Amino acid sequence: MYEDFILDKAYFIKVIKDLAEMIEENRDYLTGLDSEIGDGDHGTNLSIGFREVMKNLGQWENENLTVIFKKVGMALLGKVGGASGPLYGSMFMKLGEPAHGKERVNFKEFYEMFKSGIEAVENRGKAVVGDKTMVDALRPGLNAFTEAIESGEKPEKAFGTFLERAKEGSQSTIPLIARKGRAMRLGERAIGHMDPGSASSCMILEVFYRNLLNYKKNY
Amino acid sequence: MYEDFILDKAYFIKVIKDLAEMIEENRDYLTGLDSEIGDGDHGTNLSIGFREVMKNLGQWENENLTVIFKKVGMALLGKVGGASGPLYGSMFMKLGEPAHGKERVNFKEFYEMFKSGIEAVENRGKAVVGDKTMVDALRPGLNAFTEAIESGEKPEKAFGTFLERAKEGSQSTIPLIARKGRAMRLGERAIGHMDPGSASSCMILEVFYRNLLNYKKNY
Amino acid sequence: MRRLINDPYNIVEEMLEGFCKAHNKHVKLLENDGRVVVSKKAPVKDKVGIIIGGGSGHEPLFLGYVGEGFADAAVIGNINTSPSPEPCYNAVKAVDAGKGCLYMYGNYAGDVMNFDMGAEMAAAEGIRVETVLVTDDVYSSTEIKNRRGVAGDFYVFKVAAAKAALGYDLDAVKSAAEKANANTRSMGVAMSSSTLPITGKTIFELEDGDMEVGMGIHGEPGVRRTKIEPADKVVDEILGYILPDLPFNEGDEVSVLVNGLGATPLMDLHVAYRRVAQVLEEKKIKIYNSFVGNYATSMDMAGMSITLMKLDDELKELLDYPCDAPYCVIK
Amino acid sequence: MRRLINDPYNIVEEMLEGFCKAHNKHVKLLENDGRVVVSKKAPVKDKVGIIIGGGSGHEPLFLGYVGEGFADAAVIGNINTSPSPEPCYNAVKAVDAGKGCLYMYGNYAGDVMNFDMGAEMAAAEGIRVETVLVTDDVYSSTEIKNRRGVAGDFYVFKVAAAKAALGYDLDAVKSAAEKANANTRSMGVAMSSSTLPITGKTIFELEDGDMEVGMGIHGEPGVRRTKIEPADKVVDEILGYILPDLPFNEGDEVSVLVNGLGATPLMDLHVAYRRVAQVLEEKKIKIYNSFVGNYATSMDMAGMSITLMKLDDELKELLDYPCDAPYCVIK
Ligand SMILES: Nc1ncnc2c1ncn2[C@@H]1O[C@H](COP(=O)(O)OP(=O)(O)O)[C@@H](O)[C@H]1O
Ligand SMILES: Nc1ncnc2c1ncn2[C@@H]1O[C@H](COP(=O)(O)OP(=O)(O)O)[C@@H](O)[C@H]1O
Ligand SMILES: [Mg+2]
Ligand SMILES: [Mg+2]
Ligand SMILES: [Mg+2]
Ligand SMILES: [Mg+2]
Repeated sequence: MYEDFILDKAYFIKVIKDLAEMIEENRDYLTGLDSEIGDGDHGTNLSIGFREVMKNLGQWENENLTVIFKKVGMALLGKVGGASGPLYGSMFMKLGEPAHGKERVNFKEFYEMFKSGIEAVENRGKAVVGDKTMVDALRPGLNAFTEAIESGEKPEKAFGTFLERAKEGSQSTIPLIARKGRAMRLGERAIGHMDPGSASSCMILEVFYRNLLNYKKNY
Repeated sequence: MYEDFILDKAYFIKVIKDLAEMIEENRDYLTGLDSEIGDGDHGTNLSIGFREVMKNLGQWENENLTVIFKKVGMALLGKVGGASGPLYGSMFMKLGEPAHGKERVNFKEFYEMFKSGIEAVENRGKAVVGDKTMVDALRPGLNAFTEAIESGEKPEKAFGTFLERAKEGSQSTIPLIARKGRAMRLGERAIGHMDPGSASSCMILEVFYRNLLNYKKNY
Repeated sequence: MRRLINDPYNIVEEMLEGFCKAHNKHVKLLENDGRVVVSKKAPVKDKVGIIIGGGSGHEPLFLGYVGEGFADAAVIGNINTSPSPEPCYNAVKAVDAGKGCLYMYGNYAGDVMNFDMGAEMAAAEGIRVETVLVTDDVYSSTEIKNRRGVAGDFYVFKVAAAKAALGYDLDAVKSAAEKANANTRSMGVAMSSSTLPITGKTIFELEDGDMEVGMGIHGEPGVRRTKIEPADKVVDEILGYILPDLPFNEGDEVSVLVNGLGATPLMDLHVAYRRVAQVLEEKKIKIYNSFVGNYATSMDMAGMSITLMKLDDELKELLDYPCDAPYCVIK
Repeated sequence: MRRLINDPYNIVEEMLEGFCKAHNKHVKLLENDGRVVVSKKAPVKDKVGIIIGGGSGHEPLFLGYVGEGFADAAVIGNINTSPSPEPCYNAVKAVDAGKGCLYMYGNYAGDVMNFDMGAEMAAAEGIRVETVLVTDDVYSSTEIKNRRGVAGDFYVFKVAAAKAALGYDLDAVKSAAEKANANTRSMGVAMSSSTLPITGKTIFELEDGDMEVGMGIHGEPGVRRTKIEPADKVVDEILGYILPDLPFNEGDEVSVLVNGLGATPLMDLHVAYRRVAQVLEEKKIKIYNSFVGNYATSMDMAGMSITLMKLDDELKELLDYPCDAPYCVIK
């Protein structure tokens, strides 16, 4: 089943464009979350990064998926800075590796992409679940995705589980004290606030998901 | 009549104390007027000056009127600065001269005191009526006082005229363009605002007047 | 009020105490007058005494420019208010080295009255004191002699102080100051008022998001009040007043001062400076050197002014002359 | 928003363009990287390269301290955001003179990630890059290694840069920086937030009339929020945290930095300095020298921080070592 479910370059290009749009729409919301327990720039940071991506995307469209995501990641890494720059930069750079230089991937490879990207975030930031970071959304989400794949769930359903568990993970950051990132120095005062990186992670996954649901219809 | 109307040191000391109190009460009002067309400090300036006067008045009370007013004027001159420091400083320094080293004055001498003080303001600032300064209150007021004295008005009535005409003069600054002081550079934009120095001048005269009316009763 | 103060009636004295302690290698308070900041080197033998001053609240203006190669003394008034005559006179007594003294300050009626009285007191003792009023603010009047002094103070003081440091006599020092003033033009924009410690309120109202081009550093009204415009547009408008006023022409060489009024970040000042440099380049006016920062402020006022001084060889030499003051070190 | 800007997405580039034009005697922008400000003298033969950096919005920190006798390069991030790895690496390539380089910056997670990646890239080419994190903010953590860096940056950078200028090797320069950091303690108070150009809003809300003691320069929460208290009381509270922390003891000699966060007038900083000097005098801690002004800001934030560095002969010599940077000239 997974081998027959093919996602082509158009899907990924659309996702990247939608990511840029989504970030603009949520810029002030994410920045607002980061004002509570960080330095009030998470949305701004991502906006700066994705504007750079959009400036260059046209030139990358002829490349294969591995190269495209590497370029996206490098743009984020190069333009964003801060914590989310290297983290999302690494994530997107590694996202394309399982595509092995191809222009389309099957769903199994699609799953491998997220595995590869999320592991890169963990390697870069050294955060674990419970530290009140984006890892609190990404790791449980990915674990659920893995299980769903292993038990042979339908693609849309499997990714839906991924997103749902990521959202739960993001919600679960609210009562936590932070052990990584700027919020770390807040101690008890971080309690009651959602981690902004976990929120943006869910929004990013949601863009992939929305396009997945629309995929059959459009192509 | 004027020779028999004697104002003693107690009157003047009381006036000085009331002046200090009046300035505190009107500090923010005068500063507000000065915000419109100046630099928003006229009340503050006078407050700084009269606080210095009050700090030292106890030590001066054994002196004669000439010395007391000289000290008041010097305190204003020394502590206020700006435009109103030299102007009111000069006025008070000269106010006591017609007392010729005495501890009490008759009403004629009292009149001479204001003549001497107001001329000092004019000499120092070189403003004439219509320039939109304190002179617009003081000069017409003094002229009316002079006429009242010459036509033999009762003391209280004569001073009442002084004050009334000064107030009219102060009102008359409202439609004017300024030709002296900070407001000078405002051109048309000074129109519609009362000159703060003319306002404080009236308030100062009013304190003398109020104590004059109460004078018979108290002493 | 977002200020860090104690009793507002003591603020000037407390500032001066702190200032003279913090910068005790450069300056001290005059023993007999708490409103006179003098250079530790003053009086300097055979040198004309350089005395600057005015109301406080414009720091580092005046007192920050007292030191070797710069002013010998600063006379400090209350906030936004000229000092009184006595300290003006005491400053002369403290720094005169027999060659007379030069008073320099911004052209405000109150300052003129008080400093003139100080000069009269000095004259009565046979000390010659001359005065140069700074009149750089182009928008404040069409007649140059009626214009007020703003950040151009910095250039006029610097030039005259260097001339004095080189040993010239009072007439020469005075004409250097006059020359600097004649070649200096400024104009500013305010985006907020400043807070007066005694009232705890701003001098005037300026709504968040509004600006006033041409406003003076005491909040004197300017050209017009409008929504804050892009930095480049504001710079262009200001230069539109400054450049034709002198005028500054193609081929001229200038020093540029982009001055912050207190609450405007260095970031914004450099954004504005960038545009100044672009415009001058277009007009083929050469920038000799530049100063960007808080040189003449209005406490916590948000805003900026631009000052240009047209240079010749003499002004360049005097501007570059080394000095060592708490807020201006030139090697 | 009371800021003077153009397109907020270009603000850092525009600032850098203006900065490098205004201070073109001292610095230039790296040709192949618009986020690296390098000294015109760099690379300096036989000298360890001194590289500082971090998010922008703290000017004159970092770029104002690039120049002879001070840093060789500053790497500039977006506002309040660490620079990315590439310019960190490019800075090394630009200033390394064969003796290796020292990265110095405030201890923030984002900066550590990005600078470390830069160092790895340099290491891959055989260039040794060491790092010293500044951790002076006493209230930010009980554990020193977790503390963030604030105005103490200035001291640590200055000391290490002087050590490098004296020709010492990377190990010696690094230990001088570590020694400066180990002897430096800071704490601040904020009375307003700063305005982020892109959102046009303040980072956080702080009501007019309120203050927060212990707040970080990015608005990180502090000890408590309260009505603004008298300056002396605020200073006493801050010193109450700083002095016992090192601790600073009777007989110690210190350098004092009273730093403005951007919108606090020099007047208020000197009022505060006065109290610092009084307290240190009471405690018989000797002040060797002092700095009062905007050294590490948060754009238009109102507030102040106090930094003390305990000195020995070596630190004194390094602190006094001459430098010539746009925002720090020491003769
Ligand atoms: N070590 C880390 N590992 C994973 N995520 C992290 C780590 N440190 C910070 N983050 C994430 O980064 C987010 C903040 O990103 P952003 O505001 O863009 O950067 P900065 O903190 O430098 O301002 C946090 O909400 C958190 O989710
Ligand atoms: N040349 C002058 N002659 C008379 N009065 C003057 C003159 N210049 C200014 N004033 C008066 O001084 C007042 C302002 O005083 P104040 O605000 O205390 O001083 P400053 O203008 O220095 O701030 C004006 O309202 C005006 O009445
Ligand atoms: Mg952030
Ligand atoms: Mg006034
Ligand atoms: Mg005034
Ligand atoms: Mg950040």
